[in-house]
Amino acid sequence: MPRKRITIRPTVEYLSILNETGDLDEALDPGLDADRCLYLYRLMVLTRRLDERCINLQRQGRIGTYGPSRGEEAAHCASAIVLEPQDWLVPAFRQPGALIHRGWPEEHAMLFWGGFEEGCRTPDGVNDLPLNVPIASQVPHAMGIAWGMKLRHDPHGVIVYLGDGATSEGDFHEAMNFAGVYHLPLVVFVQNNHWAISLPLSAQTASETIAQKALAYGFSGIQVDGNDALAVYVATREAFERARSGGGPTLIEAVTYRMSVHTTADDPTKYRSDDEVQAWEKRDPIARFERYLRGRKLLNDELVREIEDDVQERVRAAVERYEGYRDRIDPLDCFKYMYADLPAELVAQREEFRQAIEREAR
Amino acid sequence: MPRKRITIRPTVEYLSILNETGDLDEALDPGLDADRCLYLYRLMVLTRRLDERCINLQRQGRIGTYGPSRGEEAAHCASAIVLEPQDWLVPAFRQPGALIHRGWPEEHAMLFWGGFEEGCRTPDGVNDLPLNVPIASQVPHAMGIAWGMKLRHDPHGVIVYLGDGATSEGDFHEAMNFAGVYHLPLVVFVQNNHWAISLPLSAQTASETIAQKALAYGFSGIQVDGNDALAVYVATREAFERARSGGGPTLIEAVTYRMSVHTTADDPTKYRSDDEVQAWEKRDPIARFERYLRGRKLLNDELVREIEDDVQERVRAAVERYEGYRDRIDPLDCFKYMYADLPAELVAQREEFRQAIEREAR
Amino acid sequence: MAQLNMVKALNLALREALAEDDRVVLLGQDIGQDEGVFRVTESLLKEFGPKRVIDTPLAEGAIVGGGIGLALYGLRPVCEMQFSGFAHQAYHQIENHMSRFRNRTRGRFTLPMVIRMPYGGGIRAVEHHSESREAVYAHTPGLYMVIPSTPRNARALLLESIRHPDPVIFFEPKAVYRAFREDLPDEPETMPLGKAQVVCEGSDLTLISYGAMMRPTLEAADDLASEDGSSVEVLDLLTVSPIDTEAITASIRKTGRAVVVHEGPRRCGIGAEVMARIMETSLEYLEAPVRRITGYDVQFPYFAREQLFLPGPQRIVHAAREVLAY
Amino acid sequence: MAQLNMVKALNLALREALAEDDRVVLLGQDIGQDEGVFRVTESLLKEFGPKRVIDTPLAEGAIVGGGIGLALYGLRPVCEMQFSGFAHQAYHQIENHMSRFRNRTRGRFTLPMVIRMPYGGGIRAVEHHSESREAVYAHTPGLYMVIPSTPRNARALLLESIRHPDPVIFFEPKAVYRAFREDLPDEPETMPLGKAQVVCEGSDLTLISYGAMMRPTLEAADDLASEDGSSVEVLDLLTVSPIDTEAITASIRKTGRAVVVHEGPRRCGIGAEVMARIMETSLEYLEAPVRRITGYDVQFPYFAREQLFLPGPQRIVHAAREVLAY
Ligand SMILES: Cc1ncc(C[n+]2csc(CCOP(=O)(O)OP(=O)(O)O)c2C)c(N)n1
Ligand SMILES: Cc1ncc(C[n+]2csc(CCOP(=O)(O)OP(=O)(O)O)c2C)c(N)n1
Ligand SMILES: [Mg+2]
Ligand SMILES: [Mg+2]
Repeated sequence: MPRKRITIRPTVEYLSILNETGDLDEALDPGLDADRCLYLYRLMVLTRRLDERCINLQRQGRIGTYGPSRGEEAAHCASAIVLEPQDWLVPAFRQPGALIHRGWPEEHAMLFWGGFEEGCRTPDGVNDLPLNVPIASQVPHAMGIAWGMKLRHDPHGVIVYLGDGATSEGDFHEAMNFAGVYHLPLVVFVQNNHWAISLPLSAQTASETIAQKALAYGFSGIQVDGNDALAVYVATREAFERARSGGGPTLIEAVTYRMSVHTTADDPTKYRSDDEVQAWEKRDPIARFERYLRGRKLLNDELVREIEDDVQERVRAAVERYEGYRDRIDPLDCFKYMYADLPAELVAQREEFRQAIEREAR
Repeated sequence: MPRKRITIRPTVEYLSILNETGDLDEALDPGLDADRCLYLYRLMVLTRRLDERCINLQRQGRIGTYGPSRGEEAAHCASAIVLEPQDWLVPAFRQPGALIHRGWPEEHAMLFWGGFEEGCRTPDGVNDLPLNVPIASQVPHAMGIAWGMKLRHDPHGVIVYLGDGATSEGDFHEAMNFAGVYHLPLVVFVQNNHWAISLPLSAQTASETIAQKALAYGFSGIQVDGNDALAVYVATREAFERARSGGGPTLIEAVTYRMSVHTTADDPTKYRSDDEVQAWEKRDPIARFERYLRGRKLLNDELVREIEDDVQERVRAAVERYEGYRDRIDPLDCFKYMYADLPAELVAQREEFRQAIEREAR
Repeated sequence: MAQLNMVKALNLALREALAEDDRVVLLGQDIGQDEGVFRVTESLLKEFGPKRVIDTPLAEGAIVGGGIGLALYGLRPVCEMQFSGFAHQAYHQIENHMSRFRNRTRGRFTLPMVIRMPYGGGIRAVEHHSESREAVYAHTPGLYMVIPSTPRNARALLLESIRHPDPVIFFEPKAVYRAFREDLPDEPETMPLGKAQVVCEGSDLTLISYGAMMRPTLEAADDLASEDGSSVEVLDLLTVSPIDTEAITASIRKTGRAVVVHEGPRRCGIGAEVMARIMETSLEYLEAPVRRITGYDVQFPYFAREQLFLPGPQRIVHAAREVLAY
Repeated sequence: MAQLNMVKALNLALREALAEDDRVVLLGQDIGQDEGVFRVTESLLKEFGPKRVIDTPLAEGAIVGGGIGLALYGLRPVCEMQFSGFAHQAYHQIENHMSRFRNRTRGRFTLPMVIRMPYGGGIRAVEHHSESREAVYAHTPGLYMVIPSTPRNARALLLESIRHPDPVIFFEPKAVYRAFREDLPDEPETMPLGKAQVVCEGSDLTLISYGAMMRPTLEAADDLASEDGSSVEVLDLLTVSPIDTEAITASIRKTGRAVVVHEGPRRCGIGAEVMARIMETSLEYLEAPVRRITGYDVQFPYFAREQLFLPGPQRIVHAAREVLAY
C-alpha cells in the first residue's frame, strides 16, 4: 500500500537520420538502393511542382480554394512508398504525392479542388480512400479497414494521415482506442506541421509530443524528423513490419512545417512570423534529400535538370487533362451515384431538375 | 540526429493508504479528525442503505430501472467531501452519496430513476450538475465550468465523475485536451469499476492504467485504490489543491468494483464470474473503513447501531417524501420549463395537449 | 411457421443474415457475451463466434466510423447503437460520411451497412432513451430510414436492409419488442425498402403511421369502425425515407381525408412531409385538411409523465372524427 | 448610419454584445489572432483581449460542450462552428444537452448561449462547406433556429440572440456575407426572434423564404411584377424554429397561393413544415397547391456543379407562374 510512480510499458522514441545539411547517421541508414532513392526524389519534386501549379491555377480562377503541401513532401511521400499495393492508404488532404505514388492521376488534386467529385474517384485497383475534409473523421475509417484485415487474416496494413490539429478531435481518440483494443495493423501518421490554420501546436495540446499520445492507448509512438525522408521511411517501414506481423498499431509523429498558406484563402501573416517560416525554409525536405543524394553521387546537375523537365511535362499534361474535364460533366450527375437504385421520389426530382435546366438554358 | 527514447515530464503515480484489512500506512495518513471520519463513514453507510432500498423500490415497481452504486462508496464519497461549497461537482449517475453530501435531498435518486425531472433539479445554492446519462458527455460541461473559473479568476475547482467505459468516448478526450491547453482547475475522477455493462476494462482499452491517459494531455494522472477511503481522499485533496492554486488539471483513476448489477435491467451472471465478485466483496470499502475506525477506537458496536438507525430513518423519510411526489405533477409540465417565453406555436400545442388530456380523462 | 415477438424476429433476421453471407459482421456495445441489452443478439456470439459478433468499446463514433471502414474493406457491418439517443455521438460519421461514399467516389466505393437502433417511448426508460428522431435521418440524403411495426415485417425488412447495397438506418420500436407475437414463415422472407403497406382498406379516411405508433393507430381504426361505422384505411409507411408517395396518393385520392400519426416532434417531422406531398399531389381530392397527431415540440418527458404524452388511440380517434366531420 | 456588408454587420453585433455585457465570451477555431476565416471577428481579440475572444483547439464537441459549461457557470458564450457541416461533430452536445438544460433542471439552470455558423452554397467551397441543415435544428425541441438574410437583420438578430435567455442556433448565409451593403443605424438595434417579416406586400401570391435564398426570391418577385404584372408578397421567415405561423397564415389568406423556397434538402425540410401549417390553418383559402423550390434530396454537389443546382430566380418564377395559372 505504497505511493509509487507507475512505469508505462510502451515507449516513445525520437528518430532522425539525415541532418539539415544532408549528412547521414550511418548506423541508422536504411540502405535504400539508387533506384528507390531517385524514385522518391522525383516523386517529391513532382509533388512540389504540382503544388506550385495548383496555387497558380487557383490565382487564375481555374480551380477553387487550394490547400498546398509545400514542405511536407518527405513526410507523406517517404512514408507512402513503404506500402505494398494490398496495403491501404487513407489521406487527409495534404498528401498529393502519396496518392500519385499509389496510382492516382496527377490531376486528381486539381479535380478535387476544382470542384469535381471525380477528384475523389479512387482509380480501380487502388486501395486508397479519397481526400477527406472533416478533420480527423477519416481515422475511424482507416481503423475499420485495418479491423477488416484483422478479421480476415489479411497480412497487410493501413496508413492514415492526419494533421496535428486533428489529434484534438474525438474521432482520433476513439479510433486510436479501438486500434489498441483490437491490436489492429494500423499506422497513424500525424503530419505535425506546427499549425492548424492559425492555431500553433502549443495551443492545440499541452502534451510535449504528439507521439506520447499513443501511451493512452497502450501502444508505442515515435516522433521523427518529418523533413528527413530517411527517418520517415524507416519509422514507417518499422510500423508496417509491426502491423503486417500482428504487432499492432503505431503512432508516428512526423515533425514538419507547413511552409505555405493553410489554403489559398488564408493569410498567415496575420498569425505567424516570417522568421519562423524562414527558419524552416532551411530545413526544406527536398533540398536536404537532394544534398544527401548528391553526396552519394546519385544526383548531379544534369540529372536534376532531366527530372525537372520530366516533372514539368507531367504537370503540363495533368493540367491539360484537367481542363478537358469541365465539358464532360452533366449537372444531373448529382443523382447518378446517390443510390444503387434511384428511389421513385428521386427519379421525379431528377426529372424536375432536368426540366428546369432545359428551361433555364433557353 | 539520433534514435532515442523520449522521457515524458508529467508523472503517473499509484496510491494506497489503508490495506484490505484496514491497516494504515502511517507515513501517508492524512490525519482526518474523528468528526470528519465519522461523517464520511455515516455518508457511505447512508449511500449503501439508500442503494439497497432503491433496488427494492425497483423490484416493487415503485421506481424504474435503477443503477446501483454498491462498492463504489469510498470512491465517490471520500472524494466529494474534499470540495468546498464554491467548488462544482459534475456527476455521472453512480454518485448518489456525493450529491447527498453536497446538499441534495436523499430522494433525488428515487425521483430520477422514478421518472421525474425533479430528480435533476439541483437545489438552490448547490453548485452541482444533475445526473448525466449519455456516457462521458458531462466531461465537457465540467471542463467549461472550470474554464469559467479560470476566466473569472475564481480560486475554486471542479470535479467530474465518469466510468472506465466513458474514457473511450470522444467527449472525454476533447475535454481532457482543452483542460490541458487552458490549464484548468479540473479534477477528472474516473470510477474504474472494471465493467461497462458487460465489457471488462481489458476490452475497453489496451492501456495498462487509465491514469496514464493523462500523459496524452500533458498533465499528471494518479491511480488510487478506490476502495480505500483515505487514498481517495488524499489524491482528491491534492488534486484540488493543485486546481485551486493554478496548477491545472489532474486525472484520478479510482480502482474499484461494481459489486452489483449494471442496472436492475442487467444480468451480470451472463458475463462475469461469481469468483470475481466474491474476491471484491472482501475489499468492500465500507467494511474496510469500519475496520480502520474501530482500530482507531472511533467506532464500536453501539455507535454502528446508532448510525444504522439514523440512516434507516433517513431512508424511510426519503421514500415517504418520494411517494408524495406523484400527486404533485401535471402532465403539462413538459411545456412549463422549455423556454423562458413559450413561443406561440408551443402555447397552441400546450392547449391542444390540455384539451386532449381533459377529453381522455372523461 | 413460428410465433415470435419482435426481439426474436430481429434475432432471426440477424441469424439468417450471418448464415447466408459471411461478410456480415455485427458490431456494438454488449451485443456479444451479454447478447444485447434487449437480447436481440441472443446466442449469436455462441453460434458465429467473436469474429462475426463483436463487442466494442464505448464509442458510437468509432462503431459507425469503423463500420464504414469495414464496409469499404468489403464486409457488411450491422452496427448497433444501444439506444437511438446515443447515435448522436456518431451523427457526424452518419451525416458526413456514411451517407456519401457512393456519390463522392462516383460509385467506386459503396457502403452496404446497417445501423440498428431501438427508438421511441413507452417503456419507462430513463432520460435520452425514449426519443424518436427518424426525421433527422429522413432529411439526410443518401440514407434509407426504415421502421418496422410488427415481428414479421421487422424480420423481413432487417434481412432486406442487410442485403441492401446502400446504407440503412433501421429503427426498432422498442415498445413493440415484446408486445405481441406474430406468425413468421420458416423460410427467410424479405420486403422491399421504400414501400408502404395498406394494413387495412377503407374508403372514408386514411390513417398514416409507422413503427410503434401503428398499434394505437390500428386501435383507433377499430374504434372508428365499431363506434362510428367509419371505413378507415390504414397505411404503414415502413420506410420513411424514401417515402412511398404513390401509396399515400392512391389512398388519399380514394378517401379524401387523412390523419398522420407519429411520436417524434412535429416541426419538420414525417407528418409535415406527408402533408406536403398530399398538398403537392392531391389537393383537389381533399375533403378536409389533413391532421397530424404527433409528439409535441418539447423534450420527451421522463417516464412518470410519458403515458399521457404519447399519442394514443383516443387522440387519433378524436382527430379522425374532426376530419370526418369537416 | 453606416453602410455595411453582412460580415461587418455581424462583427458590429458581436462588438456591441461584448461591450454591453462582460459575461459574453466568443469561442471558436481561428476567431482570435486570425479574426475568423471570414473575418467576422475582426479586431475583437485586440479590443477585448484573450479572455473574451478565445481561440480553441480543433474540437467542435468541446467548443459546444465547454460552452455549455461556461453558460452554466454564468457566462454567455457565443460559439463559432467554422462551417455548419462541422457542427455535426458537436451534434450530441447540441441535441442531448444544449437544448435541454432548462427543462430537465426545472428551470434551475438555463443556457443563454449562441452557436454561430456559416451555412449554404454558392461560394465555390470544397466538400462539406455548402450544406444547409437548418431543418435538423428546427426539428430539435428547445432551440431557436435563426437565419438572417441582410446585413441589417443579421446584426439585429445576432444581438438579440446573444441577449436571449435560451440557446440559439444562428446560421449565417455565407453567400450573402459580402454580397451587398445596407444602411445600419448607429445605435444597437434588435429584432424579436420568432417573427417573420413581410419584405414586400402583394395580393396574388406569397413567396416564402429565408437566408441566402431571399435574394433569388426577391429577384423572382421583381420579375413576376415587371414581366407578368403580378402582385407578389414576399415573406422572410428569419426564424425557422419557432416558425411565425401567424404571418404565414395572414399572407396566405390574402393571396391564396404560395411558393416556399429553401436550398436545404426537401424531405422533412422547412418547406414541408410551412406547407403543413398552411394545410392546417388555411386549406379553404388555397386557390392552388403550395409549391416548394428546394435543394433536391441528394448531396450538395461539389462546386463545379453547384450553380445549376442551387434554386435561382428562374426556377422560382416558373413555379410561381404555375401556381398563379392553376
Ligand atoms: C471537423 C472540422 N472542423 C473544422 C474544419 C476546418 N478546418 C479545415 S483544416 C483545419 C485545420 C487542420 O489542422 P491540422 O489537422 O493540423 O491539418 P493541417 O491543415 O495543418 O494539415 C480546420 C480547422 C474542418 N475541416 N473539419
Ligand atoms: C453515449 C452512450 N452510449 C451508450 C450508453 C448506454 N450505457 C449506459 S451505462 C453504459 C456503460 C458505462 O460504463 P462506465 O463508463 O464504465 O460506467 P459504469 O456504468 O461502470 O459506472 C452504457 C454503454 C449511454 N448511456 N450513453
Ligand atoms: Mg497542422
Ligand atoms: Mg465502469
